[in-house]
Amino acid sequence: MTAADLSFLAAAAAMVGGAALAVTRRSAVYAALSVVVSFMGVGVAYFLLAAEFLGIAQVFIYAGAIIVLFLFVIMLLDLRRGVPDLVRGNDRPFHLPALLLALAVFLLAALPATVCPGEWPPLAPDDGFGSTGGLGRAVYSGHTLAFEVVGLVLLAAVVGSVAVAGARPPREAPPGGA
Amino acid sequence: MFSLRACLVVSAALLATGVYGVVARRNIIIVLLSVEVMLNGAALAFAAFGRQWLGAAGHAGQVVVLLTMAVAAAEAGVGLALLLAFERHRRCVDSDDARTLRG
Amino acid sequence: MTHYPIEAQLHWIVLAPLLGFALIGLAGARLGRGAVSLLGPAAPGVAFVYALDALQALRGAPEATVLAEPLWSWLDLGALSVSVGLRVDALAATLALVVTGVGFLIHVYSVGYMGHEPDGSYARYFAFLNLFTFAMLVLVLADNLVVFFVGWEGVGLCSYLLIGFWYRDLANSDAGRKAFVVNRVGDLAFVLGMFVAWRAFGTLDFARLNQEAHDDGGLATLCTLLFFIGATGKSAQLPLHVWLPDAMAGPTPVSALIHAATMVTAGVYMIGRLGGLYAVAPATLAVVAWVGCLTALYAGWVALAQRDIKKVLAWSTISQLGTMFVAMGVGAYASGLFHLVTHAFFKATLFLGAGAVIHGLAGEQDLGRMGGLARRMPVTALCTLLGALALAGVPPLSGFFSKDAILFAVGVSSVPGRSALCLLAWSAAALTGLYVARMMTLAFLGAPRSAAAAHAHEPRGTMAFALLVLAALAAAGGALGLPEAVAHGADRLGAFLAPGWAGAGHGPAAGAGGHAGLLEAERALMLRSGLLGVSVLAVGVLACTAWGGALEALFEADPGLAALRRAALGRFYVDEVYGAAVVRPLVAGSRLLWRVVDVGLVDAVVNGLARLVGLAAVALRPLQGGLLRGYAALLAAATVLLVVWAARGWFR
Amino acid sequence: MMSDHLLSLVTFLPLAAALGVALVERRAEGAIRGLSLLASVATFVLSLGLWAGFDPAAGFQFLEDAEWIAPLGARYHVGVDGLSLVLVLLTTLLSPLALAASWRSVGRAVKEFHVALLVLETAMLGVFVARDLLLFYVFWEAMLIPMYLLIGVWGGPGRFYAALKFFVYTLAGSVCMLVGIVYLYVAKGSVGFDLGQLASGAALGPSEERWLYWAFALAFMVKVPLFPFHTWLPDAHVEAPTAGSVLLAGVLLKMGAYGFLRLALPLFPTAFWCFAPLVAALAIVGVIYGALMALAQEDLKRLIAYSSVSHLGFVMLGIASGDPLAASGGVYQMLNHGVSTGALFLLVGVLYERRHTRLLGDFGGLAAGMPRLATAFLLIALSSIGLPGLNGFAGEFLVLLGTFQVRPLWAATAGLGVVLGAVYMLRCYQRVFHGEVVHEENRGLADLDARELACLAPLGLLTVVMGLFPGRFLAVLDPTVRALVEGGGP
Repeated sequence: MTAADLSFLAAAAAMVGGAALAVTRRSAVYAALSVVVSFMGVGVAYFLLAAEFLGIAQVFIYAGAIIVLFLFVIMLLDLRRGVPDLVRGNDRPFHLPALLLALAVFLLAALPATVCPGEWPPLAPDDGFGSTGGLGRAVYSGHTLAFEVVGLVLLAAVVGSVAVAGARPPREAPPGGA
Repeated sequence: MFSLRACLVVSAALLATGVYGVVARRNIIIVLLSVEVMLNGAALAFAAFGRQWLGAAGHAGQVVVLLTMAVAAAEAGVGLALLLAFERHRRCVDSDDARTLRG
Repeated sequence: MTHYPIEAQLHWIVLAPLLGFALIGLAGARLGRGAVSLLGPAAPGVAFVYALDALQALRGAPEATVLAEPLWSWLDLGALSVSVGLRVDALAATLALVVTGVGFLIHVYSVGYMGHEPDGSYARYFAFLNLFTFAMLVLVLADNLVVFFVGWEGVGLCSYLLIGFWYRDLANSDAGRKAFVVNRVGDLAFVLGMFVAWRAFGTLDFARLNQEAHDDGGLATLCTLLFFIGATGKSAQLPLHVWLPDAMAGPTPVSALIHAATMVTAGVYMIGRLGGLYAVAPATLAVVAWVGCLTALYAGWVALAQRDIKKVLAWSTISQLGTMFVAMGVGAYASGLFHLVTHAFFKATLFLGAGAVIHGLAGEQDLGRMGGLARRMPVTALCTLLGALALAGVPPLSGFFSKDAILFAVGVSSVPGRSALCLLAWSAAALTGLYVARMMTLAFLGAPRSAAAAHAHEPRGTMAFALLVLAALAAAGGALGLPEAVAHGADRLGAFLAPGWAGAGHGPAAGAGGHAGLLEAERALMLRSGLLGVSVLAVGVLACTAWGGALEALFEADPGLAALRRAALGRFYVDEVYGAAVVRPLVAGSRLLWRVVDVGLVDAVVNGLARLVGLAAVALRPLQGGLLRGYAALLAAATVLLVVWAARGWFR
Repeated sequence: MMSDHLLSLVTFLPLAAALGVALVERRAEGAIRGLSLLASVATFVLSLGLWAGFDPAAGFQFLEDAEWIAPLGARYHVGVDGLSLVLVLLTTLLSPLALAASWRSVGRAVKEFHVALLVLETAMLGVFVARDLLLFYVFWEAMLIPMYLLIGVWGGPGRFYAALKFFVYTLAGSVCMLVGIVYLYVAKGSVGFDLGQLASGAALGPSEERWLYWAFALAFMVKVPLFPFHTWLPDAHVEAPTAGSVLLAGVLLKMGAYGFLRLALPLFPTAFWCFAPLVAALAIVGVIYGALMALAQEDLKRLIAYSSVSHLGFVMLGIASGDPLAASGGVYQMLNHGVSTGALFLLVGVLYERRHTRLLGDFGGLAAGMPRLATAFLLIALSSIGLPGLNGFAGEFLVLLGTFQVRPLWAATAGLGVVLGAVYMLRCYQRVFHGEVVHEENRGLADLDARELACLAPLGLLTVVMGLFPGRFLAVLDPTVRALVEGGGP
């Protein structure tokens, strides 16, 4: 068991454990935090996959920004008490079909694994495959159009968010009541 | 032991967990988080393939991961905005409440 | 083929009554009573004149000539080509004369009899009577089976219209409907017979049918049998006779014309017209003879017990028609036709006499309430007596000669079961004497048994005239066909008609004039039947007068006899059997069938399908229950299935 | 020149008139009625022109062929032969009469009524003249909509159920036909929809031909209607307005039989003759069953509807028996039925206009007060039950004669229908006209007026003329029908 194997195992445990926890916690905050753990795991995996820039980006953007945004919203709406769903209540019937569905998805997605190679090809030490420079060159030479489009997507997302949940004067008596 | 096969298994696990979260949970926050998890599962698979094929193809894999992150961010943003609007209207975040559009 | 001038005028025989119908029918009410009274009888009169012309032309011409006037092509479809045309030969001329002659007299009689009808229905009556004359003449002068059938059903329609003339009373309308439907049953058999004929001989023309008649594989027998079933419907023979007694619901002149003299004899005429075809089907001839004989006997018995004067005459007609069919059955076509002619005369006289009686008694038809009319209506009594005696077969009147010819023909014929047939024919003749005597005594002798009978009045004017002329014809009619035995060459009618069937090789016609032995036998037979006629009459008169009381006591004492009389009065319950076996099940069955099959089965399936669609819709609704998670689950499941399907190649 | 577009003119004149009527002011009912009647009569006159220029021996005439849907190869290809011509004439004759008959009876939405009728006339004419399968199908479906409206909007109390049942029944049938058309189009190499081409194109496999035959036959059986598919007819007739009933019975029912002859027979000859005994058996059941049902009815229109089932049974027996004589008889019977049943419905319309009821029980003793109506009804009733000398007889005689040559027992059984016909029709006549006047309302009813007589006169005259001179009409349709039945001719 090489160092890589060990660290991969740890990362995998973090990823799957975090995700599993996130999905099963009653409280939204716990869920968000377990997701952060899961994303840290993913970041480590990127490092192992010779994608240092991605690893850093994962930790900074995903774990650091998006999930923090989630936490921010959870705090804003004071949703800590969560929704009485998983444990009791009427969604009991959906628990089993969801599990079955998840299992089916897992089996299906894991199928390709059975036919692909078991070890990595040797990594040439000097070409800086995963380094920021290599990735930068790839992004700006081959995929510039993709990035322009992503820029647009982000812009649209920002405008959309403001439009949907923009700063409106808070109404005294919300319609429909709590 | 650490190989493409392992990475794919893990990403499948992430994807499955995400699906479970989306289908089973009534809390919209958890649903959105599950979606994020599913996206990461996919991104991990791309990175693994990137590592496997190296060269220009490898970089392409990594570019996709980068893109996924951007799109995930945008999606999270809009999702949460909708969640805010929904919560302001319905004082709760239970997806079962939104039943007006039924047959 | 030499052409005679009359041939171009033949269509007038048929056209005159049609024009009469059209004119009176369309403008009758406006024309006024006088015009209608003139126009009505004029139509058969004109036809009579032209028919007489045709007769003269035929008598002058060589034997078996045929006057023909093709009119237009009905349809021409390659294999089947039918043309409408008129054809007058000896047989047709005779019938045409009877129809138009007797028809004219009855039209004249009707002017008086229907005098009290309001203008509208008075015109309607004469329109229908003219339409009937037209249809009957089309039947008589037709040159092929299709035109014949047009006349055949045409007279059926007119009998329907005239029986139900006083349609306000539903009973009359029912009687008319019954007549039409029973006739229709017979007509269906007739049409099927036409199909067999067309299939067997490839033609529907009378001339070619008679010439090419050959019995290949029983088709000729089948075809003639079907025609005969049609004839039983039209000429009221067993088993389709039930409509004639009810047909008495129509005005009496109608009964005289249609249900005694002309329409009902159409069946006999049909067999005469298809003589050649029937000759090659001896089996059918036997059936005809036997059915005729049984009908004669059955009708004789029923007539004996009837209380209504018109019903007695109706059953007597059925009986006499049976006798005519016996004659045709044994192959004696000429004597059958001779009896048809004489029957037309004396039966018409009897009916008109009865009409005069009913008219005199203001509608009273029950013999039980008549009596003693001889003193109050001497002229009517005399004429009716003449008719009655002719019917009973008392020499020297017409009935005697024609009935003898038939009895003699039966005696010498070669029909299976000849002796039994002879016996039954003689007993039928005897029965005739009995019921005639009963009717005459009940009506004319003894004391008047009701107020109406007490001051009955003699018919005047047109009714008396027609009655007298017909009575004279009934008396002198025999001269037409005196059998060979009486005087050589006396059977003018037989000689006139015989050539028509020359080729047919039928049985020894009365006029054929066998050798001395036959003549001797015929004279002896005539003596015997004359004596029988007179004696039976005497017995009948005595039974109703002197022995009346004893007879009644006998009936009371013996329940068997009483039941027999009730049965005879009730026509041996044939109507009830038909009612129960056919009519009621048909009506009830159709209602049930509608309820069960149409509404119950087919509609249920259709409406069931509609409800099914509704149910399916309700079942599918929860799929869109608004549950977000439900949609997500569906989405995921669908994606999984899709990917599995897409990668199916990979699994195998 | 005008004559080579005569057929299109005849077919689309009513449609043009419909557009014209649509533009007329809604309240100007007189103008609306006048214009539509004028157009309908003009169509009839033009169709007479068709008959005048028609040569019975020369197959299809007045042909017009133009591009329609190029990619599919569907063409606007119309033409008339003996069979189509007589049916076109029947349509153009009945339409004006139906229009004139509803002069007073239709009070509601007069404009829409006349537009629907005129569109219906064009659709009906289109069906009979179409030589292109797709064009045939378009007209076939187009005919449904106005008829549905006629029953649904201007019908009696239960009109919704009846209209819906009529629509769904016919549509279900014609959808099968559509599937058949598409399959056939593809099977014949997607070249085009021309009937001639399709009939003579590449041969179909035996089971293939059977299924296609059933796809088409189902649509036509519903339309005829043959026995199991007939329950829509009584409901549709009971609820339809007079004009609707006249056209429904007079023309629409003929499309089923016409479909069998024009489409099913030439396109799938072997399958047609293989299933002909079954069709004939259903026809005979229809004859007897229809007559029995008519005997059990209390509603006058339902009675006539069932009698139509019986008459159409004769038509189908003629066509399915396989004998050219019977087939010509069957087609002739189609015309007779159109004339006599059309007239019967006009008469019932007259009665309904006066008494607003159709139940036999409500009538009785009308003959005294209404002699002209009684005579007309009797004449038409006799023509309907096939009295020799009138038109019904010629048709039935030929059908039974022809069928007898092929299968005697069938003809004998079907013959019973003739007897039952007399039973139910005379019973109906007696219930309405004979007997004493029981209901007071029947006493002072007005007899037929000039307008009603004008509507009935042509039909009454036709029953006599077609009865005495069938040869003249048969000469037009026999060559075509004979060619169809003896195989070959499209």
